[in-house]
Amino acid sequence: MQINGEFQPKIVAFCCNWCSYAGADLAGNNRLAYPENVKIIKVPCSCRVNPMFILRAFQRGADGVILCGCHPGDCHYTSGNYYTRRRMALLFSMLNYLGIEKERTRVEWVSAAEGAKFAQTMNEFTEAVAALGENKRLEDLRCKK
Amino acid sequence: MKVSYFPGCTLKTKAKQLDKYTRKSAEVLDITLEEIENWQCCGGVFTTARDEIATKLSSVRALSEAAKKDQILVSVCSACHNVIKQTNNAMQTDDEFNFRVNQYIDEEYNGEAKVMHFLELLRDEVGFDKVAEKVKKSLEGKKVAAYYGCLLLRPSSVMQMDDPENPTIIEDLISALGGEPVIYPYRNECCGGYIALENPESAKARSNKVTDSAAKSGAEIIVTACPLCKYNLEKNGSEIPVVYFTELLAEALGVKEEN
Amino acid sequence: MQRIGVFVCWCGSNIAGTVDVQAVSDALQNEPGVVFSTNYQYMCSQAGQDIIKNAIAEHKLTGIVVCSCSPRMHEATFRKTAAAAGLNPYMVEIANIREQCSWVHKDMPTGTEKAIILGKAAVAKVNLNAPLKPGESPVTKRALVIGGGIAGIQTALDIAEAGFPVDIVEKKPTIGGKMAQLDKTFPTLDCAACILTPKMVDVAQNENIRIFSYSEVEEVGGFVGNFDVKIRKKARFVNEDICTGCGICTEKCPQKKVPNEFNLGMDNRRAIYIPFAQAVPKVATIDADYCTMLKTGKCGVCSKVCTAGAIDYTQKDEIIEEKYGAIVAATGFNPISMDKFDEYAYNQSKDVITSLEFERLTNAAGPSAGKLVRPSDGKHPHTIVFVQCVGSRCAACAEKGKEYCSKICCMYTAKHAMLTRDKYPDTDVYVFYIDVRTPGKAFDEFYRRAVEEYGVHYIKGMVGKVSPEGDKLMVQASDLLANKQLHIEADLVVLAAAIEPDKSARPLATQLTASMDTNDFFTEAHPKLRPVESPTAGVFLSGTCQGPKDIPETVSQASAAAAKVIGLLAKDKLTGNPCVAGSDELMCNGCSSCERVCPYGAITYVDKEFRMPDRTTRVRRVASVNEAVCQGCGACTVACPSGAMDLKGFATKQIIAEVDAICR
Amino acid sequence: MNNSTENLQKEIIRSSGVNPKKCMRCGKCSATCPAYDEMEYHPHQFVYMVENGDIQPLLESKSLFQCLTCFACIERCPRGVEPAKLVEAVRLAVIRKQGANHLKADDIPALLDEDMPQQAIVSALRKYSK
Repeated sequence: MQINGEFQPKIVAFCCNWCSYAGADLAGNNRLAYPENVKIIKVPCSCRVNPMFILRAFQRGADGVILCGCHPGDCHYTSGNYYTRRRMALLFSMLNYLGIEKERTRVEWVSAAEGAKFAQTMNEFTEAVAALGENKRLEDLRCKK
Repeated sequence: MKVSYFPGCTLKTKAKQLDKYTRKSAEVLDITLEEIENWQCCGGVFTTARDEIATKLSSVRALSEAAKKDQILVSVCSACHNVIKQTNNAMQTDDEFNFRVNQYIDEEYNGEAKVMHFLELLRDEVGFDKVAEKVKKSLEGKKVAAYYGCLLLRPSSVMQMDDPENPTIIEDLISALGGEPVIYPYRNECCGGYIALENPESAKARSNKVTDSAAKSGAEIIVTACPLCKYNLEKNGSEIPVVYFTELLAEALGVKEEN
Repeated sequence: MQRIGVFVCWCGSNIAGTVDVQAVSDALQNEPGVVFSTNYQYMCSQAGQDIIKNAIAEHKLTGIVVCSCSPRMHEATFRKTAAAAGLNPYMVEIANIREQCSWVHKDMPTGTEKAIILGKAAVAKVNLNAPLKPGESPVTKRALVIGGGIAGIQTALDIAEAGFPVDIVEKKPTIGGKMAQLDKTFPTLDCAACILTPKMVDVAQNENIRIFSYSEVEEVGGFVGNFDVKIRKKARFVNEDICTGCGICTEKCPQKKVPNEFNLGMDNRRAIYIPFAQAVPKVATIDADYCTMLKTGKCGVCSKVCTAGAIDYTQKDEIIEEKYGAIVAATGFNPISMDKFDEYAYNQSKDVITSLEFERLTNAAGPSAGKLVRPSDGKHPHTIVFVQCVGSRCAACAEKGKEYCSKICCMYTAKHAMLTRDKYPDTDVYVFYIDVRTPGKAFDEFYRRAVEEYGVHYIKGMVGKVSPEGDKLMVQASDLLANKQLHIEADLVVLAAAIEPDKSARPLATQLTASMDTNDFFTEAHPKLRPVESPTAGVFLSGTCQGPKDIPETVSQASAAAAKVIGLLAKDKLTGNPCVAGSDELMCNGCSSCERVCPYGAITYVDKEFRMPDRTTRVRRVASVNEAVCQGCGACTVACPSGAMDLKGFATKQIIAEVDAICR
Repeated sequence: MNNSTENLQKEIIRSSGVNPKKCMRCGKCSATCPAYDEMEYHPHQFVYMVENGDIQPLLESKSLFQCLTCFACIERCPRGVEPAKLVEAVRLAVIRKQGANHLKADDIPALLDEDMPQQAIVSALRKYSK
């Protein structure tokens, strides 16, 4: 999306309910700014994120997708984030093969105490995605207005 | 090890020993000091104002030279080191300053050079343990007071040499040379610096505090890295001899010429 | 098709300051399914909730979207509102336009635009919501208190008093915490031991309380009402049940050179020790780092002198597993290290001490038996300089110290100064202060007494440098009111070091999935209205682990936390989470993928008879979810190759609808 | 504050990079200053007066030339205010004016002795002249 001639990436962030969503709230409580490009979808656990959701996001015009979960070992559901890590490693390398640069996808561990890390991660990720420009690889032209 | 060397103007005139013994010691320690070509005076003090550009350009040129050769920029005079390191930091952290400086120099420079004081070079690159191995004439039994003054340590967020309030780098060197370091509270307080020119009384008051403090702690000799510190302490009647640390280093390494 | 109502909250100016709430409610009005859209100043207020209730009735709403603060804040509120109006509470979705929008974005156009998109995503989700009914879970009627200082002690006593069993886990060999180290307490000057040790005895004697001393929490699992905790009981090489606390071993042990942490290293203890006379439990502990027997296998003196035979060099760490309904964090504080403040020469002179060290020096059970003497030479100090705010109130850019006010220093310094002048009238006492902060009952009167009756010199200004010279400490300071630089020849300098949360708090917070602020203090569920609860259900906060506070405040908070725990434990059942997995049996092919990823073993397989299109029946193996065991993580939904497994409340269709709405 | 004072205040804050509002009035800068007794306005007063726009007295003060730039106040300030940078900025506001050099090259020979290192002369010129 272009706003005032400047590319504004669309970024979908999946945040687990226990750590990362709380971390995002903490960033808000501490008024730690990050780009408005980031829109958060709450999931109970990062392992709820089906690769299909990520494909769907890129298909619908997202420029970057980031998954945030509890730190390894701290998953509220004991092991969910390990599934995430393995699933996404596979998915992201496949996406990279398809031409969706690996900088457009990311898994990050953000605890409920890490508001600052959340904001910083989102700043960095948005910057990295913005630098790549618009994602057109998977985009479904039928979704274009 | 090859490093770029910025001696500074005082080392070419009133502080020749500081330079001489640095070079002699470096030789023993397998450090090659490549003097920066056509270096110019650093200015003696770092003007903290962000809009002061011209006076910092000589430092930037020296830095840029060292960066081009991918060498560490080493100086031994406290003042030169302070000015160069603070200038480099400003080039790294102050975008506005960086931009304006780059309008004046040929090749773009953004603070890439690594700046070290000779002391840091000995500690971090050579290692005091290696220095100790090369000691020929131990300073055994000699009570040595390290005088840091201000410029080596402060501002610590930029200089990052040592704990600004309880430094150990010179003391550790003294120990490595076999001497007995003397800790005294005024070792990191100002000698009066350039105020000696205009208000010698003020400089006298500052310097006397330092030398009295060192004397009370039982020091037999004071070492410093700064020509102006040495001048102020001596001029204002220090009872204890004040020498450059490199002189003591050269003595311990057995390369000091007997007068 | 749903009939959705959208309710946009201003949150005063918290949201409305950065988000054009009218524009948001107008924009969402046109979303599919939305039949009503409005905005209001405070949706969570009674009036705001009434708007929602009335709209449900008037517009026959089947779904609700509230654009407001985080669901962690008020989702429960709005679900209750919906339920009160006869709507299934799970037909409510929150669009978080405060924490994740108005508070992190600066200008109105971007904030508004994002809020609209978040609202659209929530509407898209609600369109696919289905009514859910939660299950129930039992409550384990036992509480865990982590930390055995005055906060943990008070919380445990109050919970036990209400009839519930409590376990205290304390990492040190004894409970008592920092208060046990203090001499007198402000503003009444009662002796700390006199008011604390009876409480410690109460704890020891209370049948409902178990103390796990020299123990640490190893692992926390489960959830509110049903926590599974593993506690590591560290080997103390003394059998607690047999040891009588006679102390003979602590006198005979030949290893005498162990810094005594209870006296902050100002004297030594033995390798086998009881921290102090009134320790609870009063049993000895062997310090494995120093014990010659444990290190070299040669010694065994303590074992020989122990008539009870309590010494056991082979003791191993023990893991205790226990279930708890509630957990209270009471991990306390420590003074910060003075390493970065050596302009005060703390590391250069023994006679520069912290206030906690001063407490030990003036305590009758301390290293000098209560005589105020200089640690360096044991002489009586005639001039004492107190420096306040050492490491407190430092700007982040100063790269040292803490940004907050440590709150207790003004009062304890006034206490130290007053007590010194009272006991040793020949002593000159100077206090350097930036501000004297004494809000509290009888606090300012106390400080004024120190000045007016005891003649303590309070000087507005700061100490710049302390120079040890000979046996004196030259203090260079500013007197801002006299506009002078002072040079005081002092014998003792006391630094009011800032306090910080105990280092064990951060790893504990991670285990508890509780939030912390940037200073490592636990965050409360609401800073004003839920000050003793953590945002994580079932985890409560007691004492200085939540923020700096003095003893009266700590005890009040400890009792408040206990009240919250009692309220929780008094319930027989907690309403569970209805957002659990469920399998579409017609799509399930019985492959077992979901069973293998389920961390709770909630999925089993059953053989079920299905009618085929040709009217025959066939028995197929299909997955079946135990809803009471399922915690709703969703791992199975992704593992399922046929897409049969879905998660209620976070259904695949719902999340895809959100993705679509955001990317639209 | 009139317009020119306000502009001067802005200029001093800008060129020093110091935000005097961060000061919490603890006075540690003045407590640590080695040149305190030589000054009529002390480091903490520089901060307070610049914050309040009370700059004229500072411009006329001899304190400007007594600061040793030893960075002790910068090092020890708990709020990261860096008073010495303010002193420097005020001093520059004075000496950058035409003919306002505090130390003139012609004056120097009279101040020298034979041991005085070059460093002292260049430093003093940097501090006292443009």
